[in-house]
Amino acid sequence: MAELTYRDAVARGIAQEMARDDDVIFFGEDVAKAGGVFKATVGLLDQFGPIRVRDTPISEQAILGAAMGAAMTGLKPIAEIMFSDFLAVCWDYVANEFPKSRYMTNGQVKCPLVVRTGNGAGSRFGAQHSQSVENWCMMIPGLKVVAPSSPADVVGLLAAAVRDPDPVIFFEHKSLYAVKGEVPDGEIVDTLGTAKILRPGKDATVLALALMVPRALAAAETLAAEHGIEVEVVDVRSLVPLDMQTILGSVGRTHRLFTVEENPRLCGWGAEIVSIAVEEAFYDMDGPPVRITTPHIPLPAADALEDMVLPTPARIVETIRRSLGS
Amino acid sequence: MAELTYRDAVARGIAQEMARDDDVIFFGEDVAKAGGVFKATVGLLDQFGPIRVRDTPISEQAILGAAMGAAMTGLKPIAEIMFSDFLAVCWDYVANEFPKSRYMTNGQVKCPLVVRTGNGAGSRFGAQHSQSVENWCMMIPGLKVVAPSSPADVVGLLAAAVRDPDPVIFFEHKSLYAVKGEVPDGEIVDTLGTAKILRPGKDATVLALALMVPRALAAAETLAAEHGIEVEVVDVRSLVPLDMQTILGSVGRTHRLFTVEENPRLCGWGAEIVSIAVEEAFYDMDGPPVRITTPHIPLPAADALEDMVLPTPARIVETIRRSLGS
Amino acid sequence: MAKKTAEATVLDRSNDDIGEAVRLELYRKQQVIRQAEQRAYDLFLQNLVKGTSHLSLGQEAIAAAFGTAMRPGDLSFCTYRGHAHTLARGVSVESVLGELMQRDNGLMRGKGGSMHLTSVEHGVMGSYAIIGAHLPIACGAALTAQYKGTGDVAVCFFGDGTTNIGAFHEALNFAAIWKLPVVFVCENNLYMEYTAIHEVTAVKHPAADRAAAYGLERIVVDGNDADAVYRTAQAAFAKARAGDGPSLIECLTYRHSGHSRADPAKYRPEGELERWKERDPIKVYRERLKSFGIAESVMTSIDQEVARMVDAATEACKAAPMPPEDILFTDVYADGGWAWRN
Amino acid sequence: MAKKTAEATVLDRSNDDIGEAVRLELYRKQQVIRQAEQRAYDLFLQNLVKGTSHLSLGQEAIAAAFGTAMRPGDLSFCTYRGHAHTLARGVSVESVLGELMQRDNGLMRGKGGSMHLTSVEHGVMGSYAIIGAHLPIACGAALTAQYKGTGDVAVCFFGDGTTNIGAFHEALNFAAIWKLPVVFVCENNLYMEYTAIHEVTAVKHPAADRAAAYGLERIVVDGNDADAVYRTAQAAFAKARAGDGPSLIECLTYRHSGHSRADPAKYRPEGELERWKERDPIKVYRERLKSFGIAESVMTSIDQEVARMVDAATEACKAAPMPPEDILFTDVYADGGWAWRN
Ligand SMILES: Cc1ncc(C[n+]2csc(CCOP(=O)(O)OP(=O)(O)O)c2C)c(N)n1
Ligand SMILES: Cc1ncc(C[n+]2csc(CCOP(=O)(O)OP(=O)(O)O)c2C)c(N)n1
Ligand SMILES: [Mg+2]
Ligand SMILES: [Mg+2]
Repeated sequence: MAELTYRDAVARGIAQEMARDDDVIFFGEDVAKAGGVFKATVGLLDQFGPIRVRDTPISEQAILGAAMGAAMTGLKPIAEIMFSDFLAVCWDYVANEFPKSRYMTNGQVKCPLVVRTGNGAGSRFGAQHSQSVENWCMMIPGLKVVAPSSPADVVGLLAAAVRDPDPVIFFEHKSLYAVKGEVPDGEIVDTLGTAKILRPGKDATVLALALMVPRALAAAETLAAEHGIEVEVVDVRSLVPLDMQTILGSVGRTHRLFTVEENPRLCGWGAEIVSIAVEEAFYDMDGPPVRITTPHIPLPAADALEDMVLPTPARIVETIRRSLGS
Repeated sequence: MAELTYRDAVARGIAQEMARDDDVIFFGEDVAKAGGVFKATVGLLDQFGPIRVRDTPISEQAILGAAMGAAMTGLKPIAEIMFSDFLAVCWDYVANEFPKSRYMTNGQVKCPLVVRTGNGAGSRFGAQHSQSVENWCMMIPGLKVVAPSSPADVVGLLAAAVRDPDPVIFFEHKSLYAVKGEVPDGEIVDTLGTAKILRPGKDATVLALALMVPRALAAAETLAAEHGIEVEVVDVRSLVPLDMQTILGSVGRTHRLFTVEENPRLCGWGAEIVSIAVEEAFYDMDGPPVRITTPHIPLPAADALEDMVLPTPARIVETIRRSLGS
Repeated sequence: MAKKTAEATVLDRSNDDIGEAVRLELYRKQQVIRQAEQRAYDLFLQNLVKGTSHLSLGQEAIAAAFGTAMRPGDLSFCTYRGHAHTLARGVSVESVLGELMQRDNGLMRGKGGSMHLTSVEHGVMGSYAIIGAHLPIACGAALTAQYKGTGDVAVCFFGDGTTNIGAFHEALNFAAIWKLPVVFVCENNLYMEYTAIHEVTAVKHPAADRAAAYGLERIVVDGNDADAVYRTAQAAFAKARAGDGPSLIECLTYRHSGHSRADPAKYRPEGELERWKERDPIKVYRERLKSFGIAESVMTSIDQEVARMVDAATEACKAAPMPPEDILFTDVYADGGWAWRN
Repeated sequence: MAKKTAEATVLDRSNDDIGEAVRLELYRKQQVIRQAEQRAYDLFLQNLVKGTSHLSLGQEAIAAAFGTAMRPGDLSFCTYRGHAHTLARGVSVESVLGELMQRDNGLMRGKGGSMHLTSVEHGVMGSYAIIGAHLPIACGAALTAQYKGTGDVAVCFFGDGTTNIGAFHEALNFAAIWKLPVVFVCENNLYMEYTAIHEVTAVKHPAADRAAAYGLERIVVDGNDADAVYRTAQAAFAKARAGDGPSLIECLTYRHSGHSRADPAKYRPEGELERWKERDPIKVYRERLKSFGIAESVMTSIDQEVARMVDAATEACKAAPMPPEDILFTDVYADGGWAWRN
């Protein structure tokens, strides 16, 4: 057991897989010599050499297209898109190429690749470098979508993503890179499509992802300590595949559902899960499911402003307390 | 009153606005000399000349970027992206540039433009030329998103979009281009953000958009005639702004909500509206809201297969009938 | 190389770099493409071809020459106008026509449609319908070949109009800096869909005039001359296999039909089609073979053999069932299914 | 043009194409940029600059020269590294520093941040943080100028690394075919973020060696020489205003600091920074002015005046409040608000 930052967990996860399988290669902008702009890939060039770990030009379409072509022909590429906002300049690959090639070819073409990308707010970078865009990917049939909240999950889910035979978009939260956590020694391989109940509770189910997980946990502490409300906090971890069994199981016990989303309000994963839950568990619910989200606005840059828009523990506490009428 | 195809309504709407305002210009691939691949812009070059109606290279980023720059500086461009699937190759403009520029600049920059695009399935074109991607746009704060279902709505909503001071993504359904409808004579200007109750009913509210509107209406006829179920059919028309008053008003009367979506299942407008409706009208609902969607798969090309996946009147009837227990 | 003589009738065949066997193969491939595509057009008129389709009538020499110059292991990346390049790798006419007819015997059982023909077993790694998307993808396939040291080459076909999209630029630079074994083949048929390429392009030769922007040689070849294309392909493949990186080849040609089945091609100036038809690649090549002393009867028997094959394929397709419902939900994911939740 | 003499001390100023007034303006603008950016760096060390910031230390001559050559009505399109170009159009140091400090007195009251500096009243139509996005946008602004016949020019600044993204290619071709009055200015500072441009680019001059791909003239200029850049800008503007279309200008320069505040720039080979500092554009230009016979005291008084202005701006920013909560929900839409539903 070692204490590792989320940032170092990324490098460890990649290194674990590259050491295991020569077909794993890794490339992106400034990822090799410089170890990445978030310093999440430091040391990989030294360990695996310049053929397997490569710096690219600023050509996101070439990066993802090349990753796809390599994946189709027998390699297992990991490609970095520096900020998830930049998925917009190579969206055709994510939306139209990776996820449709296997289906359109009736199973002939495979696409086992991982796109790692820095997601989320908190760095005061403004509207084009702070978005949470995991819902862009969840919308697209044929992708898998993962967003870990802890260093241990980073290693395990990244390994699972690399070993997965389908295209996986792997969202690393920029504001979690510096966070530390215990990571078991040795090889770690987690399972995609599994949510985790991080805190049991009987009064309501609270779903969260990535940076919202520690905030939901903090809110749960306050709710218990100050309001006698015991919420069950579920780290969704994987949007596709989606672990609805764990989620519906929890709602079946608590009869109330809250989602805590960093993405802007419309058409997020919260809307999807709420819609599934009401369709399948309507009569189990004691009250309306409530989504706690960032408001539907572009993100402001200023620290004073940015801090006001993301869901905070205080806002989570307040929303849940009021909705439960206590 | 004249009978017009949906296709001709597009040209009429553009012509109406270009005749009114010299600042309106129009460009896209093959739109001028050839009148568009869907023949929806025939005659505009002759009427307005080669300075205002222009063919572009296959450069979607240049098309949308140029539209934005022109909009910022005083023109009112209408740009065509031939198939809505191709929004993926210029997604940065739609997701990161148009919708954020005003906010980021604290109101200094304006972006009054319209992107017209051919959306939806039914032409047996396969997975990269048949998608319904209106939800891609609904997700993004700062855009407006419109999808008319009739020739009269095409003219009126297109005019409203051109006059709107914000960026509007205007989804024309490819399978509606040949459909005819009555269109009033003279200038028509509709209002964005208004849903339309096309058929009143007391037993359930059925929301539909674009090609799903005629299908929902057909289903409503069958439900009434064969099952004695009277559903209220609402054409949502505009996803942003979203006319929740009309929708919630209807649900308040019928106590049941169904959505009929062509887009794949996850994170569509149906999920958003259901989530809003349950949060705000939970205790008004007599049963779970149900989404009727295309399954979450890429679209197959074959006619035999494509016909099986989009919601059909029969599937709508069956789902509603079962859900209402009759 | 054939010696130029005034008579041009008797040539020293043994001395030719291409040779009779390969020439007959080049001829046959062009015939297969021509006849299969003409059949696709007829079937469309009978309402048996669904969706869209994009023919290469008039452009056959390019696909045939590259298909002939490629070796097993080399990989093809095609566009929606990809019947020709798919057939040129030996994929059966039946499976191509079946896909166009959206039948269960189609290459992808109707799931992909005419714009996405793919036959991995023949090295046809897909046909791509979003302009430019496959240029970077071909780079990736070339990267695998380079990484594994297979000596294989990725060949990426596209049109003149495609040179103006961003992915073209990114792919060319990417391939050049990593010296990837990829050959980019621009079929300049003078038009994008309905717009003439010169109206929307800043240079005369949309591909060749940009080669220098990627440190590459400027290559323009007569795309209606299968021999010329074949020789150019061989040189590019040799370069790629030697580790000397990519090539960008502009082939000048012309499509005889409209852009797609929906297009009557009225935008063409009068006489243009007729002028190009005089240089019909198959006509040109038949004359060439004759000038090399190959008997007319040899070509005629190839023509007939191909006709019989295309007829048989047509009948098989007409008899083939529609794809069954159960394949709708297969192969979204690698586990064979489409489940996105538990 | 200044006559070259062996002594280079006494020159015929009256005969010079630039003239003393403009030269002093060029000097002053470079000083404003230098001092404001150095202050931004100091404030960052004091933890008063939030988020990221990208300095142009060492690259000032380019922004200063273009800013001086532009006339009211001309429009600037900048990048995240856009403080310099924004200041060069006359935007106040206070409003720029205020935005970097994310205060209510910032150009956009903190809503945009350092990467999005915009002052429409000064013709600064935005700073864009997604590489390449603003090249097509600048084309659109040029289209308006062309359509309205204003004679205005759009000027679009970007870096060497930006030449490898698709939007660059699309914009250049688009501008060329429509002969748009847009001037593309590539500041080649040898690096993208941390990667040397030559490692990822197929040609030596990432912009200039590609000009021919768009039918444009190859232009490379010493970006550390404000006079050279000024003359090149004027020629390009004249061409654009005459209706003769776009230019692509590659300015050779070097950034003295890291890519952004997070970057200590350890990837640079030893001695490289020092060599470039010898050619510091401000140092070079001060010498130039002296060689034209302008007294040192003139420059010193400019330096001091700028220093006082930057000090005052700093104090104003430190005293400025944080932006208030209510602006969070303004200006998403043109109605002033953010309502997406009724
Ligand atoms: C990104 C994108 N934009 C537009 C289209 C529509 N489209 C299909 S084919 C075509 C013309 C392509 O021209 P060219 O590259 O010359 O190829 P050709 O069809 O002549 O073989 C266009 C514009 C598309 N499929 N993808
Ligand atoms: C599409 C996109 N990819 C990557 C980045 C991250 N990024 C920001 S600046 C930069 C380097 C740009 O280099 P260059 O164009 O030379 O400009 P410079 O910073 O040297 O002025 C990169 C890669 C981005 N902002 N947008
Ligand atoms: Mg063409
Ligand atoms: Mg640079």
